[in-house]
Amino acid sequence: MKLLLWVPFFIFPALVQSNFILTIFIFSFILAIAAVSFNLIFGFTGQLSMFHAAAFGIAAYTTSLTVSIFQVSFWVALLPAICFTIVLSLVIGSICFKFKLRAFYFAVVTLAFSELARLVILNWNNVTNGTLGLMVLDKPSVWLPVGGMVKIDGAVGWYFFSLAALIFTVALCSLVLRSWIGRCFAAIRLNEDLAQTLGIDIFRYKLLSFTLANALAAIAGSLYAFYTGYIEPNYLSINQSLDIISMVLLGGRSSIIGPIAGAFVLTGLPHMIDLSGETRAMLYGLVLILTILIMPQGVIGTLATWRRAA
Amino acid sequence: MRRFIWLVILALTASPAAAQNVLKIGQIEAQTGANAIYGYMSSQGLALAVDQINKAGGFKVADKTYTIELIASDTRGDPKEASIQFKRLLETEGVKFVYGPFLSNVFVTIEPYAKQFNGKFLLMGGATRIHDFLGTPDHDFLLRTWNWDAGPKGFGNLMVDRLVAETGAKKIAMLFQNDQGGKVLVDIYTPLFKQKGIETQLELFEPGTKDFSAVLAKLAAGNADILFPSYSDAYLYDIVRQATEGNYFRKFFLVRGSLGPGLKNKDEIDDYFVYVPKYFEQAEKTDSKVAKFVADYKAFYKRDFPYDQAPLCSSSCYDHLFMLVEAMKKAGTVDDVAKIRKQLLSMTYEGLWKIRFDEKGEELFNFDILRMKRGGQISVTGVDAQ
Amino acid sequence: MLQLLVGQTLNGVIVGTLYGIIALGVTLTFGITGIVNFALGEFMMIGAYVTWYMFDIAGLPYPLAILPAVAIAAGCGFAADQLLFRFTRNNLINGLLVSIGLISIIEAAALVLWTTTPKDMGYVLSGAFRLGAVSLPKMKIVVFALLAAVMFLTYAALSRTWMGRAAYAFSQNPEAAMLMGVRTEILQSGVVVYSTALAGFGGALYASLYSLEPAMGGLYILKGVEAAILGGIGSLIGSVAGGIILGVTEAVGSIYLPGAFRDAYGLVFVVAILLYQPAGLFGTER
Amino acid sequence: MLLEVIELTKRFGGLTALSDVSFAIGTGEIVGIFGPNGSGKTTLLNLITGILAPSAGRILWKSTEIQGQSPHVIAAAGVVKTFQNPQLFLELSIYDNVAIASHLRLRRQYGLRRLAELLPWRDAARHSEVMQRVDRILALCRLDSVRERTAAGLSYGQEKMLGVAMAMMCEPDLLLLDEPASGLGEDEIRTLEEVLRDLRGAATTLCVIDHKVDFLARVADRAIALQQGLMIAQGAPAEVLHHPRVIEAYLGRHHARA
Repeated sequence: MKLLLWVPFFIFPALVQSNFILTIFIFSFILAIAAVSFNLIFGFTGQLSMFHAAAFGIAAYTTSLTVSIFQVSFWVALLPAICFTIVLSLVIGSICFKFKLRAFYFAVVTLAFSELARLVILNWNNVTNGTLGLMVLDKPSVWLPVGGMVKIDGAVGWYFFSLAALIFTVALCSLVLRSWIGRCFAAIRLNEDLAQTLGIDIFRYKLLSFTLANALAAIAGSLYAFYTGYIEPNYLSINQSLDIISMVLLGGRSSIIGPIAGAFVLTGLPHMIDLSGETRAMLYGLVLILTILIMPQGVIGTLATWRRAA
Repeated sequence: MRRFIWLVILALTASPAAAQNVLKIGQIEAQTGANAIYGYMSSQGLALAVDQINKAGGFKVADKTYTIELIASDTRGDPKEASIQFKRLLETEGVKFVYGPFLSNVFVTIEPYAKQFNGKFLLMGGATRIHDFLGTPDHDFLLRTWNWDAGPKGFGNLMVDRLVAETGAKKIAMLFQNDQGGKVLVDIYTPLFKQKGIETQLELFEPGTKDFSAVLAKLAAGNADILFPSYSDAYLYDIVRQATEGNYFRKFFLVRGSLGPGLKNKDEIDDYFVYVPKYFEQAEKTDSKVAKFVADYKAFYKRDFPYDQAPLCSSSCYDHLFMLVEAMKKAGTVDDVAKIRKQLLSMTYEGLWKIRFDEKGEELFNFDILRMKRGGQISVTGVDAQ
Repeated sequence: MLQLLVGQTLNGVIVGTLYGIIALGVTLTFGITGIVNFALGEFMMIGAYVTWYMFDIAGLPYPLAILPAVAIAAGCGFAADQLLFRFTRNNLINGLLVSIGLISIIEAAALVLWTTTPKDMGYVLSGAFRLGAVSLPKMKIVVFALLAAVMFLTYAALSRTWMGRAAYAFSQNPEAAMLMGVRTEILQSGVVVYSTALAGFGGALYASLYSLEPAMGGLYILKGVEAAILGGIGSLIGSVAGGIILGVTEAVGSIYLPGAFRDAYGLVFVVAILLYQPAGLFGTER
Repeated sequence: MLLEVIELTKRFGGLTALSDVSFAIGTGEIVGIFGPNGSGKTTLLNLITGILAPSAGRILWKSTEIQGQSPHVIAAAGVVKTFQNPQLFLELSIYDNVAIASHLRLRRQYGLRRLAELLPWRDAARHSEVMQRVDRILALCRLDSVRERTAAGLSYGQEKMLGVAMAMMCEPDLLLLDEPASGLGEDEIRTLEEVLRDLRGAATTLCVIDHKVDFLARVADRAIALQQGLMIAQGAPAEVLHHPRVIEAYLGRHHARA
């Protein structure tokens, strides 16, 4: 039933040829992947991780570097990127959760780790080319029933590619969340002490949530790098994390599709109405504050409540 | 979600189709954010130029009068924002002349897309990375609107020559921000100094640093004769003050930034070399064009004239729009991009600056080298890069 | 080399007290309202710009320029508290995000008012004391003295006055404190405003040392929070000590190690401390 | 012996909450632990279930040491407790609360086969027999009428019953109930007693903590009395209740002499 929601997205490119509109959608899709995955650890497990942008950026670098150094295809390079992210997440997650860092302290420590990651990439010049960043010239190619292997290039190709990736992410998340794993996440979010006495291994499931979220963020990062064709240390910056957080909050942290809405609004809106940088920044801050104070469940959440009320 | 899609479509249809006799000019610069220092001045200068041309009733090409519509959105130095805005300029707005970007990260992101439109538009930006693409196949749309430091005619060479001639420095300490601009400076100047047999010592600092005494002390321990500090005034004020107060350095060599920090500490400084595209404080008195520009700026923005940053107006804005218009008049067309480009490359424009492009499309303009001695007496040397 | 080390240690201490005053605000706010006010850095920025305006443009003497700076920062703090933070008491994540929203608003406003062009205030006091290669700018010493004084007064006030004891009691055990007749609302607003005033004061002193730009707040709040955690959130002495440790680590660190990693030294420290002693150096597990 | 507690001691800074307490619980019996407030009952429970680590002493579960283990490990081993003031997943429905509590049961029964749940074509409501058990327990605890309500909207008595229900869902070998009867009305207590009987029927060993003496006397086979962290008596409920030190603890010296 839910699948029908996706139909408009598939017919959309037929309606608008505009490269500019499609670009907004592509960026929204890719960032939505990051937002949805972040919501696993933030919205569903209740842990405010600040490592998300780092996972996003590290994967972006790993993939592009693997491609450029070993001359392999995007898909081959994606694998080590995801594995590397998973290993990192396991290490950092174990540290944080072993020491039972809660709420704010977890946020700070993960933030510290992502800053360290950024500084390493920033100063590891001979590999990452430092602040000048790297150009990513290769494009991923996929096999299609019609036309066999095709390089993904141009807006329409990327539109469907990123859309597919987003659908994959959403599907994976919803499957995980409806399973016993999802129940454990909820238990941890709502009452850790009780969860423990019910025999739920908090450490294990927090770690799982953290790792899964980062692994999906890794996919988003690699896509982003290959779509923009350029990577720079700013991918790992705090602001990147904050953008993702605000997408989740705006859309709503209680649902899977909420963050997607958030990603669309925050990516698209600035280009719908032309504003000076300052006004836009103010608007952004205002929106963030109002969402939190007035509709804490975010756009989608609020709509849902209304529907239930009606 | 669907409602949003409708929003998009509405916005799309609502965007006005190019009206008669209106020439659309686009600009993609960072007007705000950490790297806005160049984009900020560029966007201000361009807006001012557009205003003046339109106030004058537009301009005449092939007995048709055109007014200019400027579409300048703020990239905040973010490649994502930039590429979306850029695509919008070329596709939905159908812009043929785009100013900017000054940031290399933005440029390399839009380059692959831009070259699909090769021959259909002109991109006039200052980014250092543009230099690498000039004159390469299907990059005829590129013009670099900033003097190149290196090379025989580059101001870097001229500055270093003068430094050697006038001070005979043996060792120079470089203190740059650890970012795009800083790295570029290292790449360009380290070899230059080496050629002239000057020893170099490098320290990079994190963006946002305000207290430099530690790193300055470290550099001073290396006994360099002269300090070559970061390129943005946001840091120069602090570096120069702390360097002199702490008695670490009293000689400075700058290729970016302004005289401001030097003047502020003039009694503590022995020697202060600066490259500035133009020394407005003086040019204002001697050159009527400059005086007019300053007056117009104050009138248009209703705020004081930013002498520190105004030299950056040379980057890609005020003059370049007038130059473009002139080229259009000469070429007798507003949309035959190839013709207009040929005109631009062949002409020399006398505005605030004397601007000429070399055969590859890289700009050469005259600039000033300032030298301030202890107590603040300043000697200005105008250099004609052509 | 020794002289270099000594000089930078001293310098680090002074820079650290500037972190410390923000950390003090962070710790107070956290203890009483249960949120981390990341916008404190922006109040520091406000204080700094107001000082610059009063001193350079309005031409007041520096001591008189500080007062309006602190007042205005506190005023903005009061407004922010009544409009926003009042609704995020003890809700860490919401408080965090509201303050982030506030940051982008204040910073944008500053951009409109003062643009990205850096403002460098006229020197209140220039020159430095020298001893061999060790040199300390006079102004830095003044700043240090003033900060130390304010920190001491804050500490004294919190340990001597009724309000202070009430605040302490509250941070230890809210319910009990309320039963003892502590007026929660007033106490909380009071502390939020006071911490913004501290930040404003820090900004006023900052303006006498460094040049100003709208983005300055962001860096300092990060340092402030690092310092607060380092010393142990909820501990006054801890936050100040944390700031000084951070300052010294950075100053000395960038002598022996590449300066480009300066920000990393503090972070590594923080992570280590948090894992070794989650309550921070001076903090007590609650 | 199912559970053996040997010279268990717990100190919080200065004060000693529990000192040298030793006792054992055999399979299938219902042990009642009582004592006035602050006598260390809850501390004892938290030590056994691993929420606190003991300062000294040992806890043997099925003759292996478990002291200092983390709560979920001990729960998985078959020792589950309810909370004195009920801990619930307030935002969730009664049904979901109990469903989460089925974690251990599912793990024991399916182990890694639970991964099959991730397959898209397996619908969410599998493991029907487990879900049936949820229904049975809800019915037993008189909660089936409110199963869809969120836990936040329950009466105190219902909250307690939900706590018990969740504990039962874990199918423990030893169930520790922390003051299950406190704050319950008469009929609710009767329900509780039925539940306990049913549990015993399911061969669950019970350890009930309460200061409701009469209630314990009704349900327990054996009683243990604590006072200020010391075990002052144990044996058949009747004897323990008339043990002079117990009376003293409850009613003060003069009664004891009388």
